[in-house]
Amino acid sequence: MGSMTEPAAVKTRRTPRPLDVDLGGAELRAICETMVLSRALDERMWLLNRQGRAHFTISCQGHEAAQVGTAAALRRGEDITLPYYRDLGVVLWMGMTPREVMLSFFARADDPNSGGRQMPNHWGHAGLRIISGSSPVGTQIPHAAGVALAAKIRHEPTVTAVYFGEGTTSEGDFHEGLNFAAIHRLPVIFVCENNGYAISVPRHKQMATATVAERAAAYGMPGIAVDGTDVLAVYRVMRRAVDRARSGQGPTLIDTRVHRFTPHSSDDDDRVYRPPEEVESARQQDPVEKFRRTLVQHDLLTTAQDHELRERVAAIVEDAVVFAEQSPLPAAADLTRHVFAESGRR
Amino acid sequence: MGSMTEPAAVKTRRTPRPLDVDLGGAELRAICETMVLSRALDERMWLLNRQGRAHFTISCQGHEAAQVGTAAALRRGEDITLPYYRDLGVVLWMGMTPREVMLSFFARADDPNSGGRQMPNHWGHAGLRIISGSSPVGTQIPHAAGVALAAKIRHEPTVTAVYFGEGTTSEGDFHEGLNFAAIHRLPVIFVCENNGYAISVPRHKQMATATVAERAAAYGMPGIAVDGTDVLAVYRVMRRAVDRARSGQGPTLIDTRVHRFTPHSSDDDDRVYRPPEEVESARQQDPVEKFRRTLVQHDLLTTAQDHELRERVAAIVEDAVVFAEQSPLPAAADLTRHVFAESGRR
Amino acid sequence: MAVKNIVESVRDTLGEEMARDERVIVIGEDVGVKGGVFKATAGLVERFGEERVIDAPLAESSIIGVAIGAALNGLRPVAEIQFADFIYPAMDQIVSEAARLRYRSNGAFGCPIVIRVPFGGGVHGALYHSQCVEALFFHVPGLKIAVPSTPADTKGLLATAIRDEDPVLFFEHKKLYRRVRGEVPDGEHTLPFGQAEVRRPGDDLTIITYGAMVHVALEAAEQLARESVAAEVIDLRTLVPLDKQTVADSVMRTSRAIVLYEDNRTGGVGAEIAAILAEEFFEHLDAPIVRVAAPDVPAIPYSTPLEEAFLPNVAGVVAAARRLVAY
Amino acid sequence: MAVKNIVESVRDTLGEEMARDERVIVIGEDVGVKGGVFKATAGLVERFGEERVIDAPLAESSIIGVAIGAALNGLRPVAEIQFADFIYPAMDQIVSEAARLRYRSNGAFGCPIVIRVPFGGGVHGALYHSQCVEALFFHVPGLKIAVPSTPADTKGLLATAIRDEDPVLFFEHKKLYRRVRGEVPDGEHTLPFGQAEVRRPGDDLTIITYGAMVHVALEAAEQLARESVAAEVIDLRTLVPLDKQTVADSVMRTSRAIVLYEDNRTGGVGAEIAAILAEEFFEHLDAPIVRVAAPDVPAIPYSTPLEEAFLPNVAGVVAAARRLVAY
Ligand SMILES: Cc1ncc(C[n+]2csc(CCOP(=O)(O)OP(=O)(O)O)c2C)c(N)n1
Ligand SMILES: Cc1ncc(C[n+]2csc(CCOP(=O)(O)OP(=O)(O)O)c2C)c(N)n1
Ligand SMILES: [Mg+2]
Ligand SMILES: [Mg+2]
Repeated sequence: MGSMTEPAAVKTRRTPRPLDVDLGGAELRAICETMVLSRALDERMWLLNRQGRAHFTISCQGHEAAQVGTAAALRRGEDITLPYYRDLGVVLWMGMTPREVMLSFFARADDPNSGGRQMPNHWGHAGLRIISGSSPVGTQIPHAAGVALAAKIRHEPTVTAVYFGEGTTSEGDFHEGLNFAAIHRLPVIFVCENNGYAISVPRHKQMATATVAERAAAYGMPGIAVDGTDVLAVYRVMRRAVDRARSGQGPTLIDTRVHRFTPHSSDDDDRVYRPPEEVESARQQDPVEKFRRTLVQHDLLTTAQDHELRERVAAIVEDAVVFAEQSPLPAAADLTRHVFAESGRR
Repeated sequence: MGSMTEPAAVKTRRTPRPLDVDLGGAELRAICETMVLSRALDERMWLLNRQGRAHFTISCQGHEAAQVGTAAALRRGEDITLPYYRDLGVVLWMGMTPREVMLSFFARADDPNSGGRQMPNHWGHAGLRIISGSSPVGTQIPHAAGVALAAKIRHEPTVTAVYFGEGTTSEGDFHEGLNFAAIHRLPVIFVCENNGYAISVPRHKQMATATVAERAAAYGMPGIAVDGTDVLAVYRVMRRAVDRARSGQGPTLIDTRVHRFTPHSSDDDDRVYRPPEEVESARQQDPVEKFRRTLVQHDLLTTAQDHELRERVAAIVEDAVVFAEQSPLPAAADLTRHVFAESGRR
Repeated sequence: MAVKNIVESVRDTLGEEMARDERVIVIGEDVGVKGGVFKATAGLVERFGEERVIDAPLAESSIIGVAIGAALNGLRPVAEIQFADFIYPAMDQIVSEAARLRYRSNGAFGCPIVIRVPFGGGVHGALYHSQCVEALFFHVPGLKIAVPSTPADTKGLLATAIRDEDPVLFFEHKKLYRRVRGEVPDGEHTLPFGQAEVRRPGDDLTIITYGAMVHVALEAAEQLARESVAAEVIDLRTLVPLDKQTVADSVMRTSRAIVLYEDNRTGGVGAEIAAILAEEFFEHLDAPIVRVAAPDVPAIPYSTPLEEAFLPNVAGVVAAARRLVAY
Repeated sequence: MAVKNIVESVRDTLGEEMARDERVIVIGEDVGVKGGVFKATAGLVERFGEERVIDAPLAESSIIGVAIGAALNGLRPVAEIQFADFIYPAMDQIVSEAARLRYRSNGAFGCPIVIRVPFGGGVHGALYHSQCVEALFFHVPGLKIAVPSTPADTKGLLATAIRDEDPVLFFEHKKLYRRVRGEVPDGEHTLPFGQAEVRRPGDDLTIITYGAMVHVALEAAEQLARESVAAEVIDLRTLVPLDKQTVADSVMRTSRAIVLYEDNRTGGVGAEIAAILAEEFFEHLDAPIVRVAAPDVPAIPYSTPLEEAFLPNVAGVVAAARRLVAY
């Protein structure tokens, strides 16, 4: 059930009842499956990295509810997302295939994200309206305002959702992007996946407020804090923000409280800066398990369906890994391509 | 009398009675004289520019109460200021002489601000603890946090005050500077001279909030809006912020509502973007006249004193202009000096 | 053909391109009712409305970041940085984002934005209203750079820039804005990028330059002609792409080269041109490659004697040319 | 003397300088209990406390801006930019502020900060964890730049940087961090800025380089020696100030020069070195000045074949040297 923190400057909402959402059983199961798939792919990438089969990985583990819960309130093929490196759940929901994810992971030529040019999890898929992202954090936030500005100018109903961590809210680009979007009442949702750490730096060294939601006050924009381990609570908050955006009422900042179950990335060792118990206790709120249990409790996921789902996911992951690892690497000669448009009209 | 706007997220204060301040008659007259002097010097610079005797000027006119009212709550020789280009009133109060101001205006070799290297009104005076400022707006805000950090680390009682316009609060450096200061509870006051325009861009195209004070909520810092045409209202608010800072309670954002009586600078023509009546009606709240009247009303400035003050100011301005204009220009050979320390220890 | 100055040429070209393609928008500080601090966007908001001519908040990173986002969603933004000196807050958006979007997405995304940048000294603008910043972007692959020196080129290059599929930095020299007048073709007029122009032919030495220095070079060439030295003056017009061919053709004929630029000497665009000549055309050179540029001081001071001492001038070019022909 | 790698040398030098001068503080992302993502600040917070070793918010402009402010009020901040690729948000603070403070105040204020910048490729860091960014700062007067290539130089140059009165960018090559080991003098050890080091003497040609490419050059020289070509390898060590004398002495002897740098070719630091040679030492040159550098693509791709194709390597240097001696 969604518990929402309500800081002073932030909109008040009554706590909704469980499953109080406009989603049917099939949709709920699809959400669940995407969350399970995200986790499974992520765990596999971690394993492959530890086996030395790939240089790098960075996880969504613990963030799945925030990711899939927000994405599920968007329209595929119409709405535009600007995910950050943790957003495996977002891109899967928006339509990226596990094979495509693994092509990126193994840096293969056919990776639709970057043709193996970027590190894994640097998403971008023109066909799915997932805007290409970079490593410098926060740069995508003004982009999202610009994307939404273009939609507004053309009177298109597109909603734009942009994602980032709480550490990233310290960057100037966060401020400038939200300020611009608020002034122009743009149809854009700012989704913060607030896991309490920026690599090793804890939240209290990142901001003097208790929540990221409070930062919205500076822009005269609603700021909603929500339990990011509760996918339906997240969905409800996002649903309302999307409706607001689509109906011309402007942007919303959503602060999803999540836990990062892994070290920052495969290059990090988090034992030096946080006690293992912290992660252990966070795992009690595992968003994936929690949602599966909720569906089972409400008879929306039968044992058979659950079993089938897990089998399907396992097979998908296996297929993706095999497919991608066998897929060709980029040719060295491609190094100098795509610096500029290859057949740009003048 | 100080009227204060009180936006939602901002500290509540009762409206104080006139002259409800810890200042004696001599101090009040000194404040008044600095305001009158600021105005007189500024008007003269404008005139000299129009006569073609200097390339550029940029005004404090309309901002004097906000400037002198805040500076008057600081300790000369101990506290550190980072003024911006309008802050003639601040630097005069902190001890810069009118001759020094005019040396800067005429870009003379002996200008203590920059030896004639910077445009006029780009303040900096090591002896007076006025930190050198540049033209790119907002860069001084993180500097102020750093200055205050150093004071805190060394356990010095120094308070730092940094100044900027409301347009500047849109820059990333505003956000980053306030965020840093708030996290470390630094002894620094952020003073916004909110004149409703950034050159031609009106406030509602700069921010979606009614006040700059509301931006403080993002940093868990008090944000106080005050009538910036009322020097004593400003002083009271600043006094409290300074006490807070000096006693280790951290930073404050002060939003002083002021009017810009002139075009943005001598290069601007404001008739294309605002009606002349707007300035006319703002002049009804002329902070300099208002304060002079208040002092006269309360018998703190006699007619004789008033007359004497005006004569003194006129003479000072005259002296400064003559002195500076006759003062030598920099030598061309100095062009390549001071790129690096000339006798830096290694 | 009408006679215009450069700022009028910018303004009219923006108007024509906005009329031609409704995807073109203008965004920047004071570009609306004020018409820009140099009046380069005057009249546009009245003609095209506030949706397409946007007075941005005072925040350069978001001006470029928003422009990039709008380009990613189908628009053709022309962003204005009020003075070149204020481009640094947008550095990350320009270098990490605009310049790398196409490359990092393996060609899937592009970033068709133009960044108009009034730049250059000699206008009493002091340290922060006088800078040349082109060298920083010249070094960054993925950005195109145009630097017109005449009203006609301004139109031709700006139209090309706006229609280009990739990010273009468009440098407009403030000192030339109102000082240089010339005929500007009516109607459709584009100039291909990467074609330098020989502004004055000559066989004794080649002066390679761009921007306001083109006019300094021409004056120097005039003076040298009176001393019977025939200097060829090449106006690069675009720095990226760079027209090596025109430079090479000239230097192979003259065997002597001066590279003239207003920017700080060390690491400026002229260093690359000298390096190319020293590497690829070494055998054609009869003398050292001389660079005439500004000294390595942080920026142009305000006070007149210092401002004048900073800027490369006709006398400096003439002196260098004399040394070179005597070598 | 202890044998250390470069990251250990950085860490120990920071510790020594902090012990020596209590004005020295360290500020950056993750520099505290994590000890930095490369462990270059490991142990410092335990030794000197949270007031002097500051885990900054994720905001580079304020990391540098706060460091500048602290320097203006008497401290000696050593700021860390986690990866060179993330320096751009701080560009305005570095260029407009740190570099210009002394000049703009006519010497009244100084800005004694060090900005430590792990940089460089070959570490599977892809487009945004591999960049060389030194050229951008090399062009900006008012900044000093050090690029050590050995553990001993790391100590000597870092100590000098911290004690310098002006801003210093201190570039640490990530690929060398743990790969290069060597003796590091105990106790007081500073190296003056502006003194290049001849890493290997030779009379046939000069390879001028810095950073990780020093090691590529040495390997190439080794290979060339087997072909009886004696290549001299010059490690610049600091780019600003630049030791022209050592370069000139060598080139006047060898008459042939290769400038080797890892950065994108166009407008890189090597362009300036070539331009200086072509202008000031032209008469001593017997052959073109060859630059071996990375191609002009936005940054190093992740996928191994692309990463390898990007980086200048031993074979490339050897091939260039062969062409040069045959010229
Ligand atoms: C501009 C920039 N500075 C530094 C980094 C290095 N870095 C990568 S992720 C990260 C922490 C991000 O924290 P947060 O925004 O909270 O996201 P999280 O990883 O916790 O989801 C840092 C410092 C970067 N990528 N970009
Ligand atoms: C980074 C930067 N961008 C643009 C400018 C040009 N500029 C100078 S003052 C100004 C407006 C400042 O407005 P505000 O902060 O409200 O201060 P005011 O002048 O109104 O007191 C602008 C855009 C600048 N100086 N610096
Ligand atoms: Mg985080
Ligand atoms: Mg203003």
